Amino acid sequence: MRGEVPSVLKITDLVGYLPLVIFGLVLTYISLHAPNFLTLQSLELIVMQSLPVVLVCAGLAVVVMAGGDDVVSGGIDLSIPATAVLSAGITAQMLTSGMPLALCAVVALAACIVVGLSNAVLITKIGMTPLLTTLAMFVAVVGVNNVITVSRRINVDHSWIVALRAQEIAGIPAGILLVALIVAILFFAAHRTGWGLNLQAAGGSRDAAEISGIDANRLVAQSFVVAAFTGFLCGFFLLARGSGSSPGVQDNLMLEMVLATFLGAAFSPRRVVTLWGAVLGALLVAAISIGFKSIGVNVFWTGLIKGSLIVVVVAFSALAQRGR
Amino acid sequence: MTTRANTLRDVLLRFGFLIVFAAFFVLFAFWNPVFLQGGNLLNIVEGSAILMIMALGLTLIVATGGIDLSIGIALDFGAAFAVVAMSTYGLDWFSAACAGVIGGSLVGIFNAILVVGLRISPFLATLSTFFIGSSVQRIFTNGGGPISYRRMPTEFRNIAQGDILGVPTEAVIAAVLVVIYYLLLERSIWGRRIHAMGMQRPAAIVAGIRVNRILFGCFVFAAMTCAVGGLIAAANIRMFTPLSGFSYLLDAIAAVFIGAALHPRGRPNVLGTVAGVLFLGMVANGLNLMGLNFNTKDALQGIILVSALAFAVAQRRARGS
Amino acid sequence: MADFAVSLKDIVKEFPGVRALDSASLEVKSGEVHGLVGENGAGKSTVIKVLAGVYQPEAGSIMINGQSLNPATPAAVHDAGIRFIHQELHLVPHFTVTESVFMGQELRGRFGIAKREMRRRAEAFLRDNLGLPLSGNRLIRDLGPAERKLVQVARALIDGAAQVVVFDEPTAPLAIEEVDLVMGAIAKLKAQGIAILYVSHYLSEITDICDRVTVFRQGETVGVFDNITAASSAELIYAMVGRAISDMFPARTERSVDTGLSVRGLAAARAFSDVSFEAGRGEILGIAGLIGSGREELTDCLYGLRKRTAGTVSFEGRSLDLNTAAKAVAQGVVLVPRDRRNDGLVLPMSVSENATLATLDRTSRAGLVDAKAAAAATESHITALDIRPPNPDAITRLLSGGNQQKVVLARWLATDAKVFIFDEPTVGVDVGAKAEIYQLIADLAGKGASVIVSSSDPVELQGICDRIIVMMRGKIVDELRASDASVDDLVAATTGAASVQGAAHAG
Amino acid sequence: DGHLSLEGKTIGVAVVGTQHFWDREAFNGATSTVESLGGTVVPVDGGRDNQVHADNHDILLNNGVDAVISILGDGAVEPKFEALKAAGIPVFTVDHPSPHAINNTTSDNYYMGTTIGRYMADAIGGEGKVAVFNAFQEALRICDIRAGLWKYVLEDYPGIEIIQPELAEEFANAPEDARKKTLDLLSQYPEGAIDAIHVGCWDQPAIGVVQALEEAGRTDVLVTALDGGPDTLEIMAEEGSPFVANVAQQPNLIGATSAMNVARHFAGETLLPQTYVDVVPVNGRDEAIAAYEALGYGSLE
Ligand SMILES: Nc1ncnc2c1ncn2[C@@H]1O[C@H](COP(=O)(O)OP(=O)(O)OP(=O)(O)O)[C@@H](O)[C@H]1O
Ligand SMILES: Nc1ncnc2c1ncn2[C@@H]1O[C@H](COP(=O)(O)OP(=O)(O)OP(=O)(O)O)[C@@H](O)[C@H]1O
Ligand SMILES: [Mg+2]
Ligand SMILES: [Mg+2]
Repeated sequence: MRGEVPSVLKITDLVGYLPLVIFGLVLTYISLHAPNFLTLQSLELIVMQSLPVVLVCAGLAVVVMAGGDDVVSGGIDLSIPATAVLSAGITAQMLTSGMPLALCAVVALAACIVVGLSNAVLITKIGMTPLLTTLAMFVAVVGVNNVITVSRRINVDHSWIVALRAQEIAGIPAGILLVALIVAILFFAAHRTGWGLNLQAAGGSRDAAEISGIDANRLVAQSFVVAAFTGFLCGFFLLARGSGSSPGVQDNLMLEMVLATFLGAAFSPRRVVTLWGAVLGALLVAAISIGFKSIGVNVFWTGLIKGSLIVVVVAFSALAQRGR
Repeated sequence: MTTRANTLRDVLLRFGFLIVFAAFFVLFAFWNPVFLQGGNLLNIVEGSAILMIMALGLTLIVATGGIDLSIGIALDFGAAFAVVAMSTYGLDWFSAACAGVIGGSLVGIFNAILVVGLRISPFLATLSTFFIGSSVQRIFTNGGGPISYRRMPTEFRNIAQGDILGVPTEAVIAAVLVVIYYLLLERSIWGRRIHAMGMQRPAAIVAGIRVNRILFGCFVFAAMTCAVGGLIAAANIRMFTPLSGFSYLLDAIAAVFIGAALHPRGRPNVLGTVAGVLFLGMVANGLNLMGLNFNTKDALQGIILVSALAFAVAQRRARGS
Repeated sequence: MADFAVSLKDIVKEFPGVRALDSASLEVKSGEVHGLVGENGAGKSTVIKVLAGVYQPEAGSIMINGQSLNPATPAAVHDAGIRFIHQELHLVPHFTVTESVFMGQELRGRFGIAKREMRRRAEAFLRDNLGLPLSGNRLIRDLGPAERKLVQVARALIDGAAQVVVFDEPTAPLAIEEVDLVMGAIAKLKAQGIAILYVSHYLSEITDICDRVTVFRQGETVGVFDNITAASSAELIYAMVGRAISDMFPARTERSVDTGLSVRGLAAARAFSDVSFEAGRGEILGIAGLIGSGREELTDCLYGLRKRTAGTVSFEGRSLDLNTAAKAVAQGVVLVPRDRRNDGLVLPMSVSENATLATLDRTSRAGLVDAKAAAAATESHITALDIRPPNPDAITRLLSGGNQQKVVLARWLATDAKVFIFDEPTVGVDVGAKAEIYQLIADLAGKGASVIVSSSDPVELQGICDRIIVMMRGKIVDELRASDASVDDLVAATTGAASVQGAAHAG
Repeated sequence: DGHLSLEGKTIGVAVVGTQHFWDREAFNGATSTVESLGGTVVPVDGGRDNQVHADNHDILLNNGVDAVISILGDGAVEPKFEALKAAGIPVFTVDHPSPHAINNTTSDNYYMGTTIGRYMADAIGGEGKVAVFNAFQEALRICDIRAGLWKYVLEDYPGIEIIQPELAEEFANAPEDARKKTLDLLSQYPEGAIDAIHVGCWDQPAIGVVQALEEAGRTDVLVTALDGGPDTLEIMAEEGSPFVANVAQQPNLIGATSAMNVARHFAGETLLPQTYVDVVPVNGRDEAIAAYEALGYGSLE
């Protein structure tokens, strides 16, 4: 009997879209007050500014999918922003000493993968909790990066890096196209392949996955390497955005990444962290921040607004969940 | 031969963290004899006091099965309320201290409302509190400028700078809180309930434990504790520095989880947290005395943190099996 | 010589300090339904894990289809066509039915996974092979327990290579009408020539569907029974526990019944409404009802786990405030929950810690736990309830189902509770422990408590209760005196057959 | 300058952060002056993240402001300046020399560095050991100037030795962090082994340094720093304070001057690339008391 009822849209389903509706209302309010906000140019600005966050969010989403969304005991990788900064730092440092970009990229990639593998080994072999491991890794990697760059800003004007920021292809910035491609590949891998489904199974219920012959540990390990890889890519977008590597970028990046990814779960009908949810979260958070700045909201208030938005969105999301 | 290798590995794993702790102690002592001097050891203890207090508060929250990213905000509020009470309202030192603790409790109450009332996960709830609390401080201080009060009463300054029988007051305060927290979390009936709830909430509810009330109480008590840290911070430098509490968060999390890793069942616990805090304090101090370039020092500190944690966890697992 | 699909001979498996299996043998013929029974801790789950290749035995041989497997690895066992339906519902709550059925064995399409094809096959398999029409897009968390169980079965069998399917207590979480769903599915599998190894504590199920039965006791095979009929129960019980359990249920004694719990017009949104009944002191009141009848919600509501929208509850005329579990406990109302692993016990805690959890203030001084007093209190319960192992520091996660249930009971016996609500008190509990628990329930009533037993097992209700109320679609539809009604009457009332009959009579 | 006006103009003011007194005052000076000249302000704050600060310029560009005042920041802002310039929006900087800016208004950092070097050397009698908090020399141009010239002056004093390694202060919790690091330092350098502690680019850590000296009961170590915010001037003004020299800036005036420069630009005046705003050298307690009043922070009795 249960199986045959055609699914009709219920009130409770509508409640499920409330988080998006709230964001929609806020953005509408902003565009009413900032005439320039709804232009293509500002849309491009929002996307351009969020590219690094989008990349690390995608990485974090993969880790959360594989490890489960309990922040304390499940999957989380706080070290991705540090990896990104390391990637940027190594590349910038090597570029200034005149090495070719390809070589810089290879070395940076190797370093990032070492970080990802270390996370993977500490978590799956030694059994440390991801929150703790990646937090400590964050501190260590930032420390190493500071040794490499001597904590200074390094300007980078390599034409390829500049192209990530300035080049356009068919009127669309190349950076956006590239990130879209990367996200699409990750999306395909995580949501449209057996590997991805197994990854989600491992995070959804580790027991269930293992009973089904899925090697959950292996997938968790792989997710950390994927995350480190997104960190590596993000490093180049950091270089492009900041036209060089600056110390201290990682802290803000980490907060934004966590905020956007877990907020993204509120947008998913299943209320779980998904790749597209994380990406949407990153874009919406950027849109809101930029929007509030555009209408001249006192800068001291932005944190309060951000915090309250999380509360409202997440509380409504919890409400929708309970209403089921 | 394999057996000998095995026993060595066994020993290493069994006493891993203790060995790491001792090894660093010896290393630091050899590197710079100053490390072992009474004054320096006292520095470590005194310098760890605020972190110890913050980590205690966090231990309580982690024991309930949650996390608190806003402990720094509670510290800031504690310091701000106390300094403003004295500088703007001219309250005496004791009332000011009480005002600070009450200020901290506001943060706890806010967290509790989000977590208990609105059922937002502690991670996201306290992240919001962090954003909101930071913003409130910036609004209040017109952007985040410190509020200095050089002429604060000596009694208040003594919270951080005095000593009781030769022991720095802040260390005494931290020690008293350690004892209180130990009794509360490891020996009292409330501690039993908190642990039950942290391990398996539905079962605790069915057992008739007032989980909401306990959770509420824990958030408020933890925040009040961190506000005491704020009092010490304010007394230390005779001013309130907005947004300064955040710098303790990562270390506090590390200390609590090192402590949990040392526990046979992986639970957050007071004595483990104490060990974690002292370890972090010792490493920071020891590296400072090694005369390394500061970038190298930071990197080493991070790497030591990762390795120490790995040892602590490996040790628990070796014991468990 | 391949007439045995599975043949385990003289298996020995030791854990530190325990010999879980000691010359255990188990042989399943091709195409038969083979039962495996034994007390809690007899070694059933262990032998299954040995067969699955999860544990490597110290001694013994494993043959599958006449081929020796040495060592048996999970992959080799899987390749040999053996599938396991584990007791726990190992599913991802936010996955769809399709995703769950194909978990770990996704079909590839031209572009990523073949979503449509997987969905079509999953739905077809569930409908045709298991008799369950179910949309492949439903989320697991929206399904009932039986549907979930069948999704588990579908996952094990969808590749069509299964020759032997092992079920470990598949019906434990199910209501009767759902049990039929699973039984029906098993019958269909058997008809396809698939052999089945069936582990259960429900002897009636065993005697209903099994061709042969193996009995374990303390890690040993103590008997293999052919020609199983409904009358085989007594034999099986004797083999399992080493003694005859002449009467599972305590003798019915006349107890004096005083005014006790009184429920008036109770209602909870979207669950039940207008529920009124009495459970006097010294009385055992049964609540019968199918899944979805409102029975589970009613016990939850009485215990403050679910919000009530109308009605009052009183005890001895004084009204009770039962808005939270804590308030219920404080007023002497306690619940032994159906899901003891989640709700009953804090599994990582010890027996002593669990047993004293509700009475901490009594074993404490100045707010501090008095370890000696707690241990002493626990010791006395361990002795009184015969909890095994008799060690107050044992971690409850490692206890068997029956002993875990006793620890929950010990906790409540330590309070001055006057109203005891039992929700599915004997799920997953072996016959011996079952009888002990029934005796305890009767003793509680004898001491003047109001006892409510909510159960999906009609035999249990009929055997232990004085009166039984029957719920259907959120209402009380019938009330039976156990002494006058048979189990069949009760089943009829629960499934609605009675009212149809009644209507026919009236018409 | 009574003729200057920003009537009808929208001016974007981007500041790297507002936690620090200097940043905040420069920001307040710029915004209040723009408003008093009749202009509208679009403020953006980088929250002390140079990257966020740089990105904020995009928002100003998008908002179509008439001019931008950019306060502090690192190289990450350069491409943003370029874009603004390309869109015809003039950029004015504060304490950040840039080829893309019309004008940079700043203190004379060269003078600050050399002055504090001389004052410190004099205070310790031309010889001794000094420790320096110097985390930002590599990271920020202005800090490189200040700390670099301080070192350059000290080259004339062969008897002065800079203790290696240099110390690194933190930005977030600077006074408390510096306090702890100083305590560690003092236990390593007992009485007589160290003569001064200098903060290379600003003054917040000096608060903690003074505190640590007091706690350790050390009267043999002197303290010097730069910026001269009200809180450090107050410390200098205390009886027997070890904090002996400072160079105070006028951040509010700097911000205001930058805003005036915007108005001058729109009035068709030609601006020089750099506008220097006077600094106030503060040598000793009496000068501290005087500077505190002169800079309008109130009075210290
Ligand atoms: N992992 C283990 N470690 C140690 N001892 C174990 C382990 N698993 C099982 N045992 C022991 O083996 C014995 C048999 O356990 P098993 O799980 O096979 O019982 P069972 O027949 O399945 O019981 P139940 O009916 O409760 O499921 C138990 O008494 C237990 O002491
Ligand atoms: N790690 C372990 N150490 C010791 N004994 C264990 C361990 N794991 C399981 N057991 C034992 O195995 C037996 C059955 O375990 P299992 O988890 O299968 O039981 P259960 O699920 O509680 O019971 P049932 O299957 O009847 O519901 C128990 O008697 C328990 O004591
Ligand atoms: Mg002190
Ligand atoms: Mg079992």
